[in-house]
Amino acid sequence: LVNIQERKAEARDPYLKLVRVGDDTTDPTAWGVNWPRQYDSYRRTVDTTYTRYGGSDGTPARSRLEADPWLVRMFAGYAFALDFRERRGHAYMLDDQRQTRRITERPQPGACLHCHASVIPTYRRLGDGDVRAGFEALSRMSYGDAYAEVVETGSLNPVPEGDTQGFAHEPGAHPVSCVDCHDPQTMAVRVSRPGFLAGIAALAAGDAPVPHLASIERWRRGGRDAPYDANADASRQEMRSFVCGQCHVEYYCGPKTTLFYPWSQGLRVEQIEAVYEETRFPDGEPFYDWQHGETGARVFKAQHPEFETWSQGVHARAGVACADCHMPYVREGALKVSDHWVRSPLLNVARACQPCHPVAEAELQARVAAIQDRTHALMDRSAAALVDMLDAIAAAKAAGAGDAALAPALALQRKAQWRLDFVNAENSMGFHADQESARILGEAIDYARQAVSANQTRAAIPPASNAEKQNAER
Amino acid sequence: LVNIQERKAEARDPYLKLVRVGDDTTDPTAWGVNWPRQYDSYRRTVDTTYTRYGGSDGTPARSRLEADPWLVRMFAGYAFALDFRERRGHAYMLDDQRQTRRITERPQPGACLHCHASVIPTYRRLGDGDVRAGFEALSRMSYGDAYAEVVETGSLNPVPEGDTQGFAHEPGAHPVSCVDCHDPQTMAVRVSRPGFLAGIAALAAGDAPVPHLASIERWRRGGRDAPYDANADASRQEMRSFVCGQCHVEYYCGPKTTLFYPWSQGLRVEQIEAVYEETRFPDGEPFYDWQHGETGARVFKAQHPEFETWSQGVHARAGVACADCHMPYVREGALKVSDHWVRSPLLNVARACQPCHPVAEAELQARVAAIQDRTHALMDRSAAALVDMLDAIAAAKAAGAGDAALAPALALQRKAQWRLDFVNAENSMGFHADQESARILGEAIDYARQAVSANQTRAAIPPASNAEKQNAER
Amino acid sequence: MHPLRSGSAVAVAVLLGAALGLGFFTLFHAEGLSYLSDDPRACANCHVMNEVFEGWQKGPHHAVATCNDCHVPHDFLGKWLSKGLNGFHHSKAFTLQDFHEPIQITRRNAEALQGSCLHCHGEFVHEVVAAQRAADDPVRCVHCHRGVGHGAAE
Ligand code: HEC
Ligand code: HEC
Ligand code: HEC
Ligand code: HEC
Ligand code: HEC
Ligand code: HEC
Ligand code: HEC
Ligand code: HEC
Ligand code: HEC
Ligand code: HEC
Ligand code: HEC
Ligand code: HEC
Ligand code: HEC
Ligand code: HEC
Ligand SMILES: [Ca+2]
Ligand SMILES: [Ca+2]
Repeated sequence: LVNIQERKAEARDPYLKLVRVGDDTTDPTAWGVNWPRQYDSYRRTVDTTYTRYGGSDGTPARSRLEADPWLVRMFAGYAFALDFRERRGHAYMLDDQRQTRRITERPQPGACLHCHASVIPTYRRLGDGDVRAGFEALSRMSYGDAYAEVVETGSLNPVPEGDTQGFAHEPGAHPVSCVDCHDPQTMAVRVSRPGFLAGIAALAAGDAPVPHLASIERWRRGGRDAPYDANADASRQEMRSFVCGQCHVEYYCGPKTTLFYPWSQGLRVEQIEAVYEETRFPDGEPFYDWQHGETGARVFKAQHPEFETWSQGVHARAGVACADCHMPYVREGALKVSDHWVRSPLLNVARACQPCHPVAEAELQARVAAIQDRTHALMDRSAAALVDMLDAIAAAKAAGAGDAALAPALALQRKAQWRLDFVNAENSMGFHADQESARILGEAIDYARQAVSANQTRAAIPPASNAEKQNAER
Repeated sequence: LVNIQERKAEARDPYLKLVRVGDDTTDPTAWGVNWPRQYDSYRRTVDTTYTRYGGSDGTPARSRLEADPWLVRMFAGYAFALDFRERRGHAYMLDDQRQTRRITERPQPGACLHCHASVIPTYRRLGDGDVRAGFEALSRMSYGDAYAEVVETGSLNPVPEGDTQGFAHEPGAHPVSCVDCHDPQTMAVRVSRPGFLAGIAALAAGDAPVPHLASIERWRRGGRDAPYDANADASRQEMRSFVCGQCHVEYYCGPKTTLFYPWSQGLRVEQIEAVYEETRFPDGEPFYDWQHGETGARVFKAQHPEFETWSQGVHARAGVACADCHMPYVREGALKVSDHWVRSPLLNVARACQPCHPVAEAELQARVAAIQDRTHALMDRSAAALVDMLDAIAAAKAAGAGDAALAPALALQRKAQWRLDFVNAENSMGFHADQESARILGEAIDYARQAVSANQTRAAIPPASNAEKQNAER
Repeated sequence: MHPLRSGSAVAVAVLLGAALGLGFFTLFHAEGLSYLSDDPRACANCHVMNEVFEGWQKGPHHAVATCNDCHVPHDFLGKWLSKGLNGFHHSKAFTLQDFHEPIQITRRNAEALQGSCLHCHGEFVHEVVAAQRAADDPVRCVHCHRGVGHGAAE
């Protein structure tokens, strides 16, 4: 009985604030005092979980280079060939970044922190109140200097009750925190990342159809006067994806120009490619990420295009948001709250899927497995084609083919790698857009194998190619 | 107002039979007296309809060879290179078969009638009551002789009121008719085609998982004593797909062995391929459909694998039957009757889709278009790879490569063509199983382009391949 | 929120009158007058309502909510205005047989429905609803709880 009364009391004012939190409060423990339920689940992102293709496991996380050795060849000459791991929970994002050999053994820009720390107050401080200016300033710094600035911001905003409660981050610098997704007054979700705000405005300003983002279509009909502003124009349901789209996106964040999200022509793999093909660095040089270590091709790197891939799937079209699946509602006593233990929905099918799909859990798992296994098989097939391609180009080089002679093959390599990496770097193993992922891999195979038979390489291929060996095994 | 009273009366006895119909009554007009609503919609399959990739249009139907000239190269040396058209409504199935140049200019077996005429009474008559025996006898006859037998059966079972009412078939021989799908006593759906009954029993007897066909999984657990009998074992919902699976399937129906459905190892493209690879004709020769006119490869022909493709899609897993989409219920006054105007569901989205998907019609059309356009683009890409392959092999032959030297390339051609044709011959442009169709096309591209660079062909490829030209255009 | 709700009662009367005048015999004969009652069987008088009725009988809300608990606003004026408008709409549709099938809920009735969910579950979902960014931009309950009233669309 007391129980029931307690619960009724709980239910009345969920937003009774015990501690003042503001736009500079990056420490989640302060928010946790006000919203203990969300905080408790948020903290569980330290937990180890496991699914067939997802989950987060091990310290440090499992190496993807060891799982798929062809990645080492694809990334030849790039920092990703040193170290590339499974993602883990949000709690680890800052540690995992600081520990990767991509950071410890290669110089990296401060821009890296854009998505791995609760960084907006630092931008604001460095920009004297202008977040965008501070973002540009911090991005240009070295990673080490930028990190020190973030720690400094933390020390300027101490939180009395703040402690790390088992959270694996240095005091002062925090992984993604409440303030990154919430307005501290109303707790409404909001987006704060300058990269996202600029990227989504550029997407809106373009013409690419985005039937899954009604607010952009509406803004376009409205005359396009003021730039599209996600925080003002998007619906609540859209914001439930945009907060994730702040980070789970393809980006450029190298040393040569400011971090940007390449969406001005649309969100599909070839629309992003077109943007890169047209982009020039400030010094006038055509855009590329790195020069391939084996072939010398100038190639692009794809990173976690979850938002872009989701955009091509039927769930996005049906208005299903990232948070619907990755932060489903959970009953906590007399209240229903969003599960802030952001993780694989396959660990939580009852809440993540079954409200919409009243089907047995085993059947839902099987449907996902069918999609993921198909994607995985096609990815292996693309990888074999990629390896054949690299072998063929190497053989042609060894046989004396020069840059000009190899140019067609290298152009094909660039297209092939971009597509294969786009699906490989995406983290749902095809689930977010199953047919689209298969289509992209089909194109990757096409370009890789065209490179094998391209004029200048074909004469020099060694007798038994990998594909032939692989086919023989099947 | 009278309206309402009529409707109340209607609801009471839908099956008042005015005319006796039996297992030999192939003439639909007789059934039409008893079930005028179904008959009226059945007759509408003569109508012309139009959708982006489907519908039925023109007399004779549009040529697919003209729409996609690469088909002529793929079918080189086979009757399909003469004439291959868009399907039309059920009313035309017998005429279209009799008129195709595949029949008029090439000898064909009586087995062709298995799926184009209401043929079971003829089987029964020729087999002296044994349908299977009669099926084998008729299958061995020439098409002309077999057709005459069907007409003969019709004249032995005259229906007084029978007339063709604008139906474009000869008296006596009928396209698919009521008796092919219904038990005349109860009107329950049933399957009658010997090819299907044997094929589905072989599928059940094998081990391939069929999660979408619960009755087979149940039969397997039951000890497998008596062979699986679709009419006895399947659920009503399964029967709503099986009646279509009688004909909308991959088959062999050539002169060398009896018509069969190749399902003993499962319904997926590579499982069917494995069956063909293992099959021998009665004379001991390995199974194949024809020898390719340009390359000499022994290749397989895929025909309308709608049932097999549907089986790989999420609708089948969710228990959605062919009839749910292609014969949705329509309200006729107080009654709900199945729409026997079997056609593209895109002409009828409100009844075919909206009962399950409460979404605006335009949005549903757009979702289908997204799937079909992706499939179509990938099919064009596979076709370009196929043409490159044929060119490369031709060049190698011209340069003097012999059969042994070409063997690896020809083996790859066989795999590539089989896959591309499987999606091409399927009639939903990928909708029935979108990711699976894309996966199959990805494999087709892989094998075709491997054939281009296979050892024995690669030296001889002409300077600018089609793919390079095509890429330049993009 | 609902301009119609604060609208003039005269309009209601006119509409109701028109409904009765136009479709009196229809309503009577089809037992449509029972529409004004709260008995779910009144709804099931129309065969086009049969499926939802059967679904409701099997559904989790069977014991706790009838059709009108969900489909009619819970304030007095809203309730009777809604019944009037829906009654008119219903008899017109039934007489003319010109409605879209499958039947689609109107926007106004969908908003009323959302209000009904909150009427019963408001406390439970308070925290979730409170994070709202704007009043006209709610968490739509049926986005997830698709089949809550009368079974999922499968
Ligand atoms: C309809 C449900 C659904 C939606 C919507 C959805 N996802 Fe997912 N997501 C999944 C599933 C299922 C997986 C596969 C998990 C696995 O393999 O364990 C996944 C995987 C992931 C992963 C990898 C998880 C892991 O455990 O490694 C990330 C990251 C991710 N999604 C982010 C997003 C983002 C960002 C969005 C929105 C732009 C989004 N998802 C939208 C269902 C969804
Ligand atoms: C500020 C950037 C940022 C935001 C915002 C963000 N993520 Fe992440 N997310 C990351 C990073 C970085 C990682 C990888 C952490 C690691 O590997 O150490 C990650 C990991 C994940 C994982 C893998 C978890 C696991 O257990 O393996 C999932 C799932 C995920 N995010 C989903 C989401 C969803 C859904 C949202 C929005 C509700 C979201 N993320 C918002 C940066 C972000
Ligand atoms: C646009 C947002 C964004 C930027 C910028 C970004 N990351 Fe990440 N990072 C993520 C997300 C999201 C994940 C989790 C998904 C995944 O692992 O693919 C992640 C995962 C990681 C991981 C764990 C998995 C792995 O790749 O080994 C490391 C390490 C990492 N990032 C390092 C970096 C470094 C170094 C930089 C700068 C060069 C950087 N990140 C810039 C968003 C970003
Ligand atoms: C990666 C993004 C992200 C982070 C970080 C995050 N939240 Fe949330 N939060 C969300 C989303 C998305 C919702 C759902 C909002 C909606 O439906 O409008 C939400 C909802 C909430 C709500 C509203 C009630 C509910 O449960 O739906 C509260 C309160 C809340 N979060 C508190 C917190 C606190 C406290 C923290 C830090 C410990 C935090 N959040 C961190 C994304 C985030
Ligand atoms: C908020 C509602 C919602 C949630 C949550 C949701 N889905 Fe869906 N799902 C849909 C809708 C809507 C469709 C599109 C088909 C339709 O209209 O029914 C769909 C389609 C699918 C499909 C078929 C499409 C395809 O890609 O093959 C699968 C499989 C699926 N969902 C699995 C899942 C799984 C697994 C989860 C949880 C991780 C999930 N869904 C969560 C609403 C949802
Ligand atoms: C979920 C709905 C659905 C199911 C179930 C379904 N189909 Fe289809 N079918 C479609 C759609 C949509 C198309 C594309 C029509 C178009 O392009 O006009 C199609 C196309 C076809 C076509 C070509 C139609 C034309 O107009 O050319 C045939 C034949 C066909 N299906 C047969 C079948 C058979 C046989 C089954 C069962 C084994 C089946 N379908 C199951 C929706 C379905
Ligand atoms: C006895 C064999 C047979 C059966 C049984 C059969 N079909 Fe067909 N179907 C055909 C043939 C043959 C054609 C092509 C006719 C032509 O092109 O003249 C066809 C054409 C079609 C078309 C194309 C119609 C158009 O307008 O273009 C659709 C759709 C279709 N069938 C669906 C089905 C469905 C669904 C079922 C089961 C309810 C079914 N069929 C049962 C043999 C059959
Ligand atoms: C296993 C059932 C089956 C058998 C056996 C069969 N057909 Fe068909 N046929 C169909 C179906 C189903 C369609 C409609 C789908 C399509 O057009 O792909 C069709 C369509 C056709 C069409 C119209 C489209 C086209 O291909 O031009 C012709 C002509 C045709 N068949 C001729 C034949 C001939 C000749 C034979 C014997 C060699 C034959 N059929 C054997 C089922 C069958
Ligand atoms: C290609 C297969 C096919 C043919 C040919 C066919 N039907 Fe049907 N019929 C069906 C299917 C499938 C159903 C739905 C059965 C169920 O739901 O169990 C059906 C249902 C019926 C029903 C039950 C009531 C209803 O409408 O659902 C009647 C009566 C009927 N058909 C009469 C006829 C008549 C008369 C003809 C010939 C003019 C005919 N059928 C031709 C497939 C066929
Ligand atoms: C009898 C119910 C039913 C009918 C009829 C039906 N669907 Fe579905 N549809 C489903 C189910 C169930 C799913 C799987 C996802 C889920 O569980 O919601 C689905 C999934 C889908 C998807 C996502 C899967 C994919 O392949 O991308 C699309 C698109 C779709 N349906 C379109 C259609 C169209 C168009 C029609 C009509 C031609 C149709 N459906 C008819 C029940 C149905
Ligand atoms: C006179 C026969 C009849 C009765 C009695 C009836 N309905 Fe209906 N109902 C219909 C028809 C016809 C439609 C379709 C109207 C349209 O779409 O225009 C409909 C549509 C609806 C709709 C969706 C359209 C909308 O206006 O939002 C709802 C909700 C509904 N009815 C609820 C009810 C409830 C609740 C009851 C009992 C209190 C009821 N109905 C009694 C015939 C009836
Ligand atoms: C008249 C009051 C009332 C209304 C109106 C109402 N509910 Fe309920 N609902 C209840 C009660 C009481 C229960 C508990 C029933 C039980 O446990 O058997 C319940 C149970 C539920 C459940 C859990 C059972 C299930 O279906 O999974 C959900 C979810 C739910 N309601 C959602 C909704 C939504 C969404 C709406 C609006 C469309 C709604 N309710 C309208 C009273 C109501
Ligand atoms: C994004 C999906 C989503 C939306 C939107 C949503 N719910 Fe829920 N709801 C859930 C999930 C998931 C659960 C199960 C929570 C659990 O079991 O811990 C749930 C549980 C419930 C329950 C309790 C069921 C039980 O088992 O006791 C009720 C009542 C309920 N919701 C009502 C509502 C109402 C009212 C709204 C609109 C304000 C709403 N829901 C909106 C996903 C949703
Ligand atoms: C617990 C709440 C609840 C109850 C009780 C309820 N409904 Fe509904 N009703 C809904 C929901 C939810 C929808 C779907 C709304 C949407 O799609 O936006 C709906 C939609 C409808 C529709 C429109 C068609 C459709 O299926 O979307 C009709 C008609 C309808 N209801 C009639 C009835 C009748 C008659 C009863 C009583 C037998 C009833 N409802 C009881 C919640 C309820
Ligand atoms: Ca990139
Ligand atoms: Ca065949």
